[in-house]
Amino acid sequence: MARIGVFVCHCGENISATVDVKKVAEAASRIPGVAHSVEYKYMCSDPGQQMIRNAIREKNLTGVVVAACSPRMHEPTFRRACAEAGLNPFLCEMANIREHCSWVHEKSEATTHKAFDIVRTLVAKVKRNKALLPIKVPVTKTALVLGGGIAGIQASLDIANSGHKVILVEKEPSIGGHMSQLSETFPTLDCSQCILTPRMVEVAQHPNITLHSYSELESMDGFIGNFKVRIRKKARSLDEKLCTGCGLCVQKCPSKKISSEFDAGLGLRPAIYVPFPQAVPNKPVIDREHCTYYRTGKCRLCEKICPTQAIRFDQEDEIIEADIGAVVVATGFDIKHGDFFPEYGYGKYKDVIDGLQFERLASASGPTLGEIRRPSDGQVPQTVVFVACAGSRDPAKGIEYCSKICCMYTAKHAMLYKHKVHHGKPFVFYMDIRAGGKMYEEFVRRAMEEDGVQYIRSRVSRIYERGGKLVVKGADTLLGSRPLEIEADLVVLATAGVAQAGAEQLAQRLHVSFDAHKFYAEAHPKLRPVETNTAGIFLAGACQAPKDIPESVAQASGAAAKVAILFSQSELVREPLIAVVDRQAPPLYSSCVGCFLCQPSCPYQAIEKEEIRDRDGQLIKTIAKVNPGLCQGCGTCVALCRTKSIDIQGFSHEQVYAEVLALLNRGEDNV
Amino acid sequence: MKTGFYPGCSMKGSAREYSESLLAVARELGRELPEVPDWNCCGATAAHNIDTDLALALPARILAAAEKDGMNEVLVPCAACYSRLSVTRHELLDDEALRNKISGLVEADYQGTAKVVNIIEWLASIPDLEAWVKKPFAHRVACYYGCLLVRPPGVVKFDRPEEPQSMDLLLKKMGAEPIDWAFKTECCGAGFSVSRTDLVAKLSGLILEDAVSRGAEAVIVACPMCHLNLDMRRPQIEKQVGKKINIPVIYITQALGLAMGIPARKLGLQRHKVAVKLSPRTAES
Amino acid sequence: MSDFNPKIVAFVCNWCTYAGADLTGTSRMKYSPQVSIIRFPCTGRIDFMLLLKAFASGADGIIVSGCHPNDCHYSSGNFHARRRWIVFRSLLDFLGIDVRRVRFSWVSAAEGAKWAQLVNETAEQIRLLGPFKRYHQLRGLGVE
Amino acid sequence: MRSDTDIQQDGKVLSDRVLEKTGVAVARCYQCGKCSAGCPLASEMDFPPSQIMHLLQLGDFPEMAEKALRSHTIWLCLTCEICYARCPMEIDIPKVMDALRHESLAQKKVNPKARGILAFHRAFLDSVRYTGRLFEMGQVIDYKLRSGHFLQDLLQAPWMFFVGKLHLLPERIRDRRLLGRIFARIAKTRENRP
Ligand SMILES: Cc1cc2nc3c(=O)[nH]c(=O)nc-3n(C[C@H](O)[C@H](O)[C@H](O)COP(=O)(O)OP(=O)(O)OC[C@H]3O[C@@H](n4cnc5c(N)ncnc54)[C@H](O)[C@@H]3O)c2cc1C
Ligand SMILES: Cc1cc2nc3c(=O)[nH]c(=O)nc-3n(C[C@H](O)[C@H](O)[C@H](O)COP(=O)(O)OP(=O)(O)OC[C@H]3O[C@@H](n4cnc5c(N)ncnc54)[C@H](O)[C@@H]3O)c2cc1C
Ligand code: SF4
Ligand code: SF4
Ligand code: SF4
Ligand code: SF4
Ligand code: SF4
Ligand code: SF4
Ligand code: SF4
Ligand code: SF4
Repeated sequence: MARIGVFVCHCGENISATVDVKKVAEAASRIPGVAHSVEYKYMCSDPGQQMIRNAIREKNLTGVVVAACSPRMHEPTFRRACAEAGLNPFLCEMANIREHCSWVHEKSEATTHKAFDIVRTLVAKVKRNKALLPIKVPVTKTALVLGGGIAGIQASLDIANSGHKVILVEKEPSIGGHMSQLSETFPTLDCSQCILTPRMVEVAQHPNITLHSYSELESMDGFIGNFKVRIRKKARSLDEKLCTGCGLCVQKCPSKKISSEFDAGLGLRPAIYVPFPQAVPNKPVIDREHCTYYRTGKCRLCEKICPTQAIRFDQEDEIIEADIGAVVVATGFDIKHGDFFPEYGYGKYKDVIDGLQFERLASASGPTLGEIRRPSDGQVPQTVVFVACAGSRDPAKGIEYCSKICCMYTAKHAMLYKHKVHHGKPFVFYMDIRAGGKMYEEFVRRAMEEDGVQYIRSRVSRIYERGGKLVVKGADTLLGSRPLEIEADLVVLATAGVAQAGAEQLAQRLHVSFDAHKFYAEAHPKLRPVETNTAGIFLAGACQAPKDIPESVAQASGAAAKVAILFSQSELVREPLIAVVDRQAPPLYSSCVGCFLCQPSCPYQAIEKEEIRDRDGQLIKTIAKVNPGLCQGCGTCVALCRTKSIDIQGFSHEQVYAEVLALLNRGEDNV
Repeated sequence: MKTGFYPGCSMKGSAREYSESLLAVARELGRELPEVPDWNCCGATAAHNIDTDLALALPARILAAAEKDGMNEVLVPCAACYSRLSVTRHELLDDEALRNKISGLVEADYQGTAKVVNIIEWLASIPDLEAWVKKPFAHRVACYYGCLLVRPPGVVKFDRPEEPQSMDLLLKKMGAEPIDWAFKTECCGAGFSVSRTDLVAKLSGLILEDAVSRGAEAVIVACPMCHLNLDMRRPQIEKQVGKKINIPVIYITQALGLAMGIPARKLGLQRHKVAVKLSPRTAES
Repeated sequence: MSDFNPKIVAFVCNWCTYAGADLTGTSRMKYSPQVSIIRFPCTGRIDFMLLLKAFASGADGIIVSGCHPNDCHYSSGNFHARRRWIVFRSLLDFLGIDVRRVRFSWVSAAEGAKWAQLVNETAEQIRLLGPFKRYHQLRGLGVE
Repeated sequence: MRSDTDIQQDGKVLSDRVLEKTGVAVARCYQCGKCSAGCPLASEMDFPPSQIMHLLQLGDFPEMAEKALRSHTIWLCLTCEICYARCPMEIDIPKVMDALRHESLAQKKVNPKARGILAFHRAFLDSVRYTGRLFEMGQVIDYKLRSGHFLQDLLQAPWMFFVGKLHLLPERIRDRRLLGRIFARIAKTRENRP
């Protein structure tokens, strides 16, 4: 038999001015199962709390209803008070008769009546509350960072410096990401390599960081604090421990005409190569697709030349397993390449290039050693047209969004060009200039005012080649939209920033969600921008949306802080207000029929399959199971289940049905 | 499969040679091309400039007539007519109420069963076209698609609207060498041939100049309007650009006919304003 | 019908509408006392059989309200609720319950005034519709 | 034919009527100018296509819509579909141009410079109406009579005639009556429009 205590608060005059609290307390005492009912001026004050503690002990209460303010205000207070008196805190509920009653209605019979209705409803609920224990899960204090761009580097260093282990997985032979390809960076024009390289080296040397380059995540299971991962370390075809990085093999490799990924296709590299001189790790890798030996069975020149006998032609991919407590996804982005812009001749004319290619042209370590020379004939272009929003903000090409970084890097490119080719004429075709950031607008103004970059407000309609020049057809929308043509020597398209090619597959492996453009989805667009919907997995950098370096770094540090917070505990304690699937004695075992309608509805992928077997290991049935590490307690699955086999603690079917009945003055709890 | 033929007005008049060459080629290929019975004008630019219902009704009557005659598809060699007919079919298939309304207007029960195909689609559907080529049309050609063969993108879907390739592929099969040029799909001035000849001369001039500057020996067209503007308006064009332009403008069916060894006269080459003088190997036969 | 005091049950989510209704209170905006709130973690939790149950138990009107689309605390619970609501409308129709007796709305934690307005409008609407008298029939349908 | 005041009274601005008739929402246009940049006739137009879109967007300024209806542009547009094929927002400008032409005609706001073009269209349609097909010789003559430009094209005619391209007598279709009925029905619905 329930023994419920009801404590009605005056809140000074806040409640008692419009609600007849005495009458409410008195009526409550007559609700079946209520063993104690009192009113008091300030329930949350020390004496008020003491009253509750005493009553629990003296009257042996099995549940408490505090009729006072909003639970959003004082639920923790009163639950703590109950716990102190030995009552399970989840057996305490608050009836909100202030925000939802005394403050919003005039003093009247009806208001008092409503206050009582609310009390009765919560009494009906609390009678069906169950003692719940907080959920505890252990935490493995090792973080997995996926992607070694600037975001992944920053996150790894921050986590490692907070004293935790980090496994950094990078799919390319070197870390560095896109930032390593950039020449100089807005808004300060400092050299990208110069600020990036020290951090790359720090990663390599940090005792807490294990770097797996040329590796990819193979699979992941488990939940927050307790993930199990398998990492595929692709065969570099050499023994990294023996290799000293002397580079002799790279120099001697006869197969030298391979388009360099790092130089965005503008330079060449051999079959055994280090992507760029500052690479970390600075060890080569054999590109088996292009290596003469793998193709024809002859060569092995590198093997002969290597002073340490490090080459291993028969090396196989290796699978590394690890226990992980948290994951930071920092796999970055890409820009749109290829044939998607036939009207601009992108992919057709050699001198219509993209932003990354321009970075390589402008980079002192690039294929032209920093001289701006056009790819077709190596001439220094006298007129360069930069086209902003190329493919971004373009629903017809399937990309509605603004890529955010290109206004800035286009201004940067035009500036760099002007700095290198003083007599050159840079033009920028733009739609709007988006330069929101510290010193960003000033940067763009500088391009216009000091470097004389001519900005023309229009989208380009067509680019075609005529007599060695590229004819760019635009209009000036600020001058009556009359068409105008520019004969350019080089055209740079600021093509849209897009998700990494393998983004979707990785998301599926990690069970994180992504948006229509395959950028990873944050848990809340404003208040949880570094978390995913899957507990324990965090986001950093341009894998979430196109971002510049400062933003990527800030988010990476944010994600690292989230990981450090998680790792500051050895056990995770979570509110047990989560879903559970009905389990019962044989022969039924569970009322769940295994339809798994609930499974896709869960925003957190918390619903798993569980096989029920008898003693002989015979499969009896497969039912749903909620992973308590992942469930956030939204209850969406509960509403979906037709057999009512999945229920949510704290908001169970029984509780809410009882509330409805009590509120409407029906059912057993009524006076 | 019954393929009907919709010549449209210009193929009976100013573009007679297009029709002559098409029929000559079809005969040689052993394909029958019965005309859509009692066809009418599609209304061209004029109709949709003046009234939407009229612009749908005229093509709908043609398509309904083809359908009634049991034609599964209608070959519409004129790109302008092709555009009107395919837009009409597209819109009427999309909207039942509109279809019923227009059916009522033209006193027929239009269903949309007959497909509308253009000359490129039709030629591309002929298996082993190469096998028919007796005298390869070995010239550098500029394939001119014009506006309406590949646009609007929502309606016409057989090739992409920018940098299309389908006509180039056909010309390659005929032994020609299609050049890479910039004005494949730029507009020649279309229906303004009579009312704004000045504009036509300007736009067509740009097209011809680009083709010539890239070394094309002939411009290949698939539309009587393009031909009218690029060939018959040559005096005006020359006046506009201030120089003589000799490049001939040839219908794709004429090029094919020549490659198949059909005599030039049967292909109507003598009717052009700009004399078709190609290297003797092919042009003389 | 002037002395008719409708009974309206509001099913709201904890994160947006419950907090919005709290704000109505802290801002001391007044509204009709015929509405009482039942708190849920998310509109996604709201099983629409519960709404029928409420009608069968004597409710005259119902409000369902949660976070605005895309603002759901659990990211997509409210989309499930919205989808279910569309199905539920036709069920209401089928059962002969005037759909105007149910208000489906979004009220954020900042929309205290909107909450007051929503309650007043619903109360007014239900007053116009009169008491819901067919709950006995609903019970017969096995909603209980 | 309704008057200008009627048009404002029915509460719908021009862009709403365009939306209703064509399904094209000019509000989507974000004024990038790509259409004007590629339009073969933009330099001849009083308002290049992107500006026509903007005139329509300013719904609360009826004098702007008026400018669109009185523009030379709408009659210069060739329906070449270049703008539509390239518009990032996939706005079917040629369809809008059609709707504007129809409205301009109905409200008798045709730009004086477009008389020649319009005369040509009318002559064309008359030929279709009475013969079912385009009778080029007849059409050219008719157009010359309507537009008053006599010389330029007739000079070309003898050659076309000579090479067998022009017929002196019109080709006619059999069911000319049906065409008559179609034209008549359409004329009627046009008059009946509010
Ligand atoms: C042309 C251009 C110019 C720019 N100029 C500037 C500038 O001047 N200033 C500025 O602030 N920003 C600039 N940016 C933006 C800058 O490049 C990005 O902000 C930055 O690179 C984002 O870093 P990131 O680490 O998030 O992603 P990335 O740099 O893309 O790094 C991602 C890393 O993850 C790796 N990876 C991907 N998938 C996997 C996987 N499945 N497993 C393991 N590893 C994976 C990749 O190989 C890569 O190393 C520019 C961008 C471009 C395109
Ligand atoms: C009109 C307007 C509309 C906006 N709309 C949006 C929107 O729709 N979406 C969006 O994402 N963002 C919006 N923003 C931006 C948003 O307000 C800011 O991003 C956010 O408030 C920044 O938070 P903050 O904590 O950094 O600073 P603040 O909100 O300014 O908080 C700073 C706090 O520090 C206190 N403080 C100041 N000095 C001291 C001191 N010396 N000692 C102690 N305390 C101090 C202040 O009293 C204040 O409480 C809007 C901003 C404006 C102005
Ligand atoms: S418990 Fe809430 S209602 Fe009571 S005095 Fe404290 S704040 Fe006021
Ligand atoms: S030669 Fe040997 S040691 Fe030197 S870089 Fe190559 S593999 Fe490494
Ligand atoms: S074996 Fe391959 S990688 Fe080695 S030198 Fe020869 S081609 Fe280069
Ligand atoms: S950042 Fe600038 S250039 Fe890039 S998509 Fe946005 S508006 Fe266009
Ligand atoms: S819990 Fe319910 S919805 Fe989920 S599988 Fe079991 S029966 Fe189906
Ligand atoms: S309560 Fe929500 S988070 Fe938990 S299992 Fe159900 S749907 Fe998933
Ligand atoms: S191209 Fe499209 S969006 Fe751009 S101005 Fe023209 S109509 Fe507007
Ligand atoms: S359809 Fe009309 S507006 Fe569009 S590009 Fe062609 S001529 Fe210009």
